[in-house]
Amino acid sequence: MTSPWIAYLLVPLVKIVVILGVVILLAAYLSYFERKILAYMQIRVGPNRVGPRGWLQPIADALKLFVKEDVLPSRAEKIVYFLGPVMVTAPALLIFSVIPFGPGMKLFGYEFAPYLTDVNIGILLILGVSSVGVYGVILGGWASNNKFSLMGGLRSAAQLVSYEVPMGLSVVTVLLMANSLSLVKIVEAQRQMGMWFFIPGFVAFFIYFVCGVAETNRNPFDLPEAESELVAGFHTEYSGMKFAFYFLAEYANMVVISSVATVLFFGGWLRPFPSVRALAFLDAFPGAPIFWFLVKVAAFLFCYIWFRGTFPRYRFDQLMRLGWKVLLPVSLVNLMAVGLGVLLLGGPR
Amino acid sequence: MSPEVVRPFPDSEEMEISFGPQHPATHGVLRVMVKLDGEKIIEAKPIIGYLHRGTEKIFERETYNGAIPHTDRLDYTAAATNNQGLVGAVERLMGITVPPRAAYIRMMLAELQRIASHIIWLGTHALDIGAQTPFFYTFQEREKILDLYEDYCGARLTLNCMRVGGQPFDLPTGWTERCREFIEQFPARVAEWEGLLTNNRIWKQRTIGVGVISAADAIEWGLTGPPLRGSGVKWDIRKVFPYDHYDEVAFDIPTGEHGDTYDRYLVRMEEMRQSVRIVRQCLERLPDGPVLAKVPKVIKPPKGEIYFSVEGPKGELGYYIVSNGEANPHRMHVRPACFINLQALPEMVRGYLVADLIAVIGTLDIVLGEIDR
Amino acid sequence: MSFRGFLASVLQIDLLQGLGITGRFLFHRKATIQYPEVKPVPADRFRGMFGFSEERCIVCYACAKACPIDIIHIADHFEEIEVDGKKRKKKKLDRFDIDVKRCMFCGLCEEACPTAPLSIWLTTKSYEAAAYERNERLYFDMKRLQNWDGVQAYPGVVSPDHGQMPDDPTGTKPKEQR
Amino acid sequence: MADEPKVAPQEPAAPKPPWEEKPVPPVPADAREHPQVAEIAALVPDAVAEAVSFAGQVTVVVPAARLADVCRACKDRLDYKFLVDLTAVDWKERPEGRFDVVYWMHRHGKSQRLRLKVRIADGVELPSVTGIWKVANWMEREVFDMFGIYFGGHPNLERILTWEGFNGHPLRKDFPIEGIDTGAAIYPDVYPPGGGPKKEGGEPA
Repeated sequence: MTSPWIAYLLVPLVKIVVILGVVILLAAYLSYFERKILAYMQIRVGPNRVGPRGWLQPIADALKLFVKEDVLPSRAEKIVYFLGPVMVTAPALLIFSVIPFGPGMKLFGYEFAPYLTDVNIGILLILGVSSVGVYGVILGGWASNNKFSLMGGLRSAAQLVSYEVPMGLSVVTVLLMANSLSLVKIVEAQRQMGMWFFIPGFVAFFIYFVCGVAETNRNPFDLPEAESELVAGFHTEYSGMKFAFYFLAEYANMVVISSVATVLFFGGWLRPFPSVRALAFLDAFPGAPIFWFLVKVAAFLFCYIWFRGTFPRYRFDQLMRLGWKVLLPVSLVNLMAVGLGVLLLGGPR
Repeated sequence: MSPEVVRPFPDSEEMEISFGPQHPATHGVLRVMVKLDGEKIIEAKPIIGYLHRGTEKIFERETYNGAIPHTDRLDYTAAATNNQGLVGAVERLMGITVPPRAAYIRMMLAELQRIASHIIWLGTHALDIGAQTPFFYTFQEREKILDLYEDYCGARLTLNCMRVGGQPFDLPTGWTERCREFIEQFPARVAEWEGLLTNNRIWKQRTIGVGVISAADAIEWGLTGPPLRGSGVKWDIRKVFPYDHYDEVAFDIPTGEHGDTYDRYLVRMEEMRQSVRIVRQCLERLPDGPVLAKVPKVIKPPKGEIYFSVEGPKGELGYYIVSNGEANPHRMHVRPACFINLQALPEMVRGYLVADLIAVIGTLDIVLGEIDR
Repeated sequence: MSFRGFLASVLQIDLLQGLGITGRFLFHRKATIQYPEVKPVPADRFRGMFGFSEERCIVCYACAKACPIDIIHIADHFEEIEVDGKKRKKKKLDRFDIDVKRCMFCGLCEEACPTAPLSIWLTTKSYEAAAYERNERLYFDMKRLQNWDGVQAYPGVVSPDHGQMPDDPTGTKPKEQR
Repeated sequence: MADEPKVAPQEPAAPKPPWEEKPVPPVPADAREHPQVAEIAALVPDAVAEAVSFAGQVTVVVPAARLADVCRACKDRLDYKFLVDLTAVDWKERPEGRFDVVYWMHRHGKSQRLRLKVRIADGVELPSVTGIWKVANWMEREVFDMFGIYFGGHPNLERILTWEGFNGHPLRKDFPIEGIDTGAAIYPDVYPPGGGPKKEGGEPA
């Protein structure tokens, strides 16, 4: 019955197509929701002309970007200029291969897991792959041969490097608590523990989320593309498809950070209060795990947009100071505290 | 404000960047050539004139009333105060006394204009520093002020709402009620904007200690308006040389202490509240009577020269008129507040970072229409 | 820093305050006007496009002189007409053109007009003046100034054909008081 | 200018408010005895060539040779710390020098203003006052740009509002108001100068 062809080729292929399609669509509609929510916060209506209530706006935007003239600056470093968007987009999409959207389940008699793969070093893979994305930004900024792009690229490099450290340290606290690097196992550990890791690790979560906002170059850390200073930062010279890729990568990265935050700190696909029996009905409908996962991710994405609607932008040196002088020491102390706690209370074996 | 910028790596290469004339943060067509060491500004050199229209030359061929629409286009965010300066100068040159009702209407229009101008400043300044939402909240209120202007004179931006000798129209019925309605709800809006910015740590970090200019330097560089008051100099034309009936209304001059961007921000926020206070008093005292003095049909001031200035939202806006006894001025010079305030920009940003340049351009509240004329 | 300030700083009170304000506005009534479907109606004194009446015009050139940028072009000739059996000379307009593309809508021409009711006025409330070819479409001659058939009328607008300033409901004063 | 009388005529027999009277323009008066002028005359010899008070504003005409001394004395010893305005006026036909350069100063302590005026001929260089008031820098550049008056000792005397290489000085009376052909007109055959549709015939619209 289970031919290896189906198990090893067809199922993953279908999953890849589905996940890629969903993620790209999600990223596109994230831009729609961002515009809509920002508009509503700003007493405006937002896009409402293309399709009913503007629902087709992302499609129209994508179409426009794809048919638009692709301008290549005459003095640009051509190969690198092409490579930039690719190197940003590919890692952002790659990460989705290890994100568990739900637990393994039975579907039409088959074992079915709503994720592409469960690697036992999932977290390491995420941290590693996501740091590759920065090269795309630096190279794109440098290859454009534009001073604003260059400054945007440099800012981005410094920012990503310095925020990677506290982010990694805050992830380590979760690993201590879960005793595993596999994302599925981490969620399982939260189920066993009966509470989300957010509760014991709220400091770590806070650091993780701040760093996540910084990693994705979002407000208030959107220095690499600070519009009022650097015009459009590293993608000043990009247009058409290539710009679309940068755009896609930014939004895909937001989804990644939110998904990882959900998995690490908010119990992944688990319902709220997983230990309270009385709330079991929250899990009773079909597709409940995926629903809870998406709800949590959506909440994070809303926070992203909310921040963008509210905060001014940090200055470059202040950003660095925050990263190295505040977040790093705090995360180190936090790591030690959590380690001590795990040691004393006896964490998972 | 160090005369020599300390460079951590003296051998590093300098980079020269041209900010503008098309740049999101230069408020029009200002161009700043910036010499950078990394992100540190070694030298900034403003280049202006992209919007030069020869307004002063045009004045020489206009009649005095015909020159008023041209003043609308100087500082296009504050047309009413521009008009007020010009008509005030001509009235002093001719010895015309303005009927009190007209003077009170002028004061109301000017104070509303000050609020509207500060609103634009706040919105764009916040946008420059990265907070985009205040922009929309503030412009919401500005629309209400522009509606009041439309009710009064039929235009929203280029008002042309004053004439030599008084006002062209009386207030329409219901205007005072609408105006009162606006000013009663306005302080709550200001509090909302302050809630978004004043205590916000990012806003504070971005503005405190940025673009510092001391009181003595501010006077030396001829700063006027909020940039001067932010440095702690209590100086306002409305108090020093009161025009219209500013000596009859009570208001305070807010001043800062440190002369940095944050203090200038606070000064302008307070000025909005003071303007509300003035408008409220004007509405209470608004006398009856004519709005236009008895002026000759063709305005021919005697030979002579006059300088008259009003406290515009950006600073001291002066008109220097040399009359030859004819129907058009021999020479009409505008003392543009923004032009002179902008001159201090290189001093104020030297040694700061690129992001601070944007903040300082924002805090000087420049309008290129007035700088380039 | 006081303990209270420190606590407020750790709890991010300042940031939460801002988030609260933007969050509240999420459910605020929106201010956008959906323009082509909903058309804002200008105020009664709105300085819109020109209205002109040839019958009322006495060819005094006051508007042309008042215009700060000289965009009103007038030409006339004398015509002999018979009034009560007497021959009289009367000025007759040859040309009354307004170069609207350069107009800055200051309203000084309207103020200068000595006739009552006005023979040139700016209160037609039509603001949709965009044109593809400004030299052709935004140069109004006498006929065009009096013909506003193609222009969409707004509620409360006095038709330009019988046009004049609205009759003082809002304090716009009749000519004599000016 | 605040010390000017607000209301011109004050006869007890005239019940009419001042705004219904015919306006009475201010008249110029000799101001050599004015305290602000006397101060200068006491400090700098031969500084005051003429002094007029008009509408409450005092103007001192200073010989060009004494200008630097007078400005220095005003700033340092008479406390005129604030140079409000600096501009020029062109009197094309005037025999004693074509230009008036006007300095308008303010002192904070007494809230007083004073106008200095220098009459110079075309092509004569004036000493720059940028060393005295920093604010004069751009003002002098503007005057240079608009009138072609040279300021000796100015650190950076370039055109400021028009572009480098602009031919002429726009605010001189002999500069045509229509402007000059700078070769910068955009599509002169599509948009003829003066405007109006081309079908109107030869008459300029």
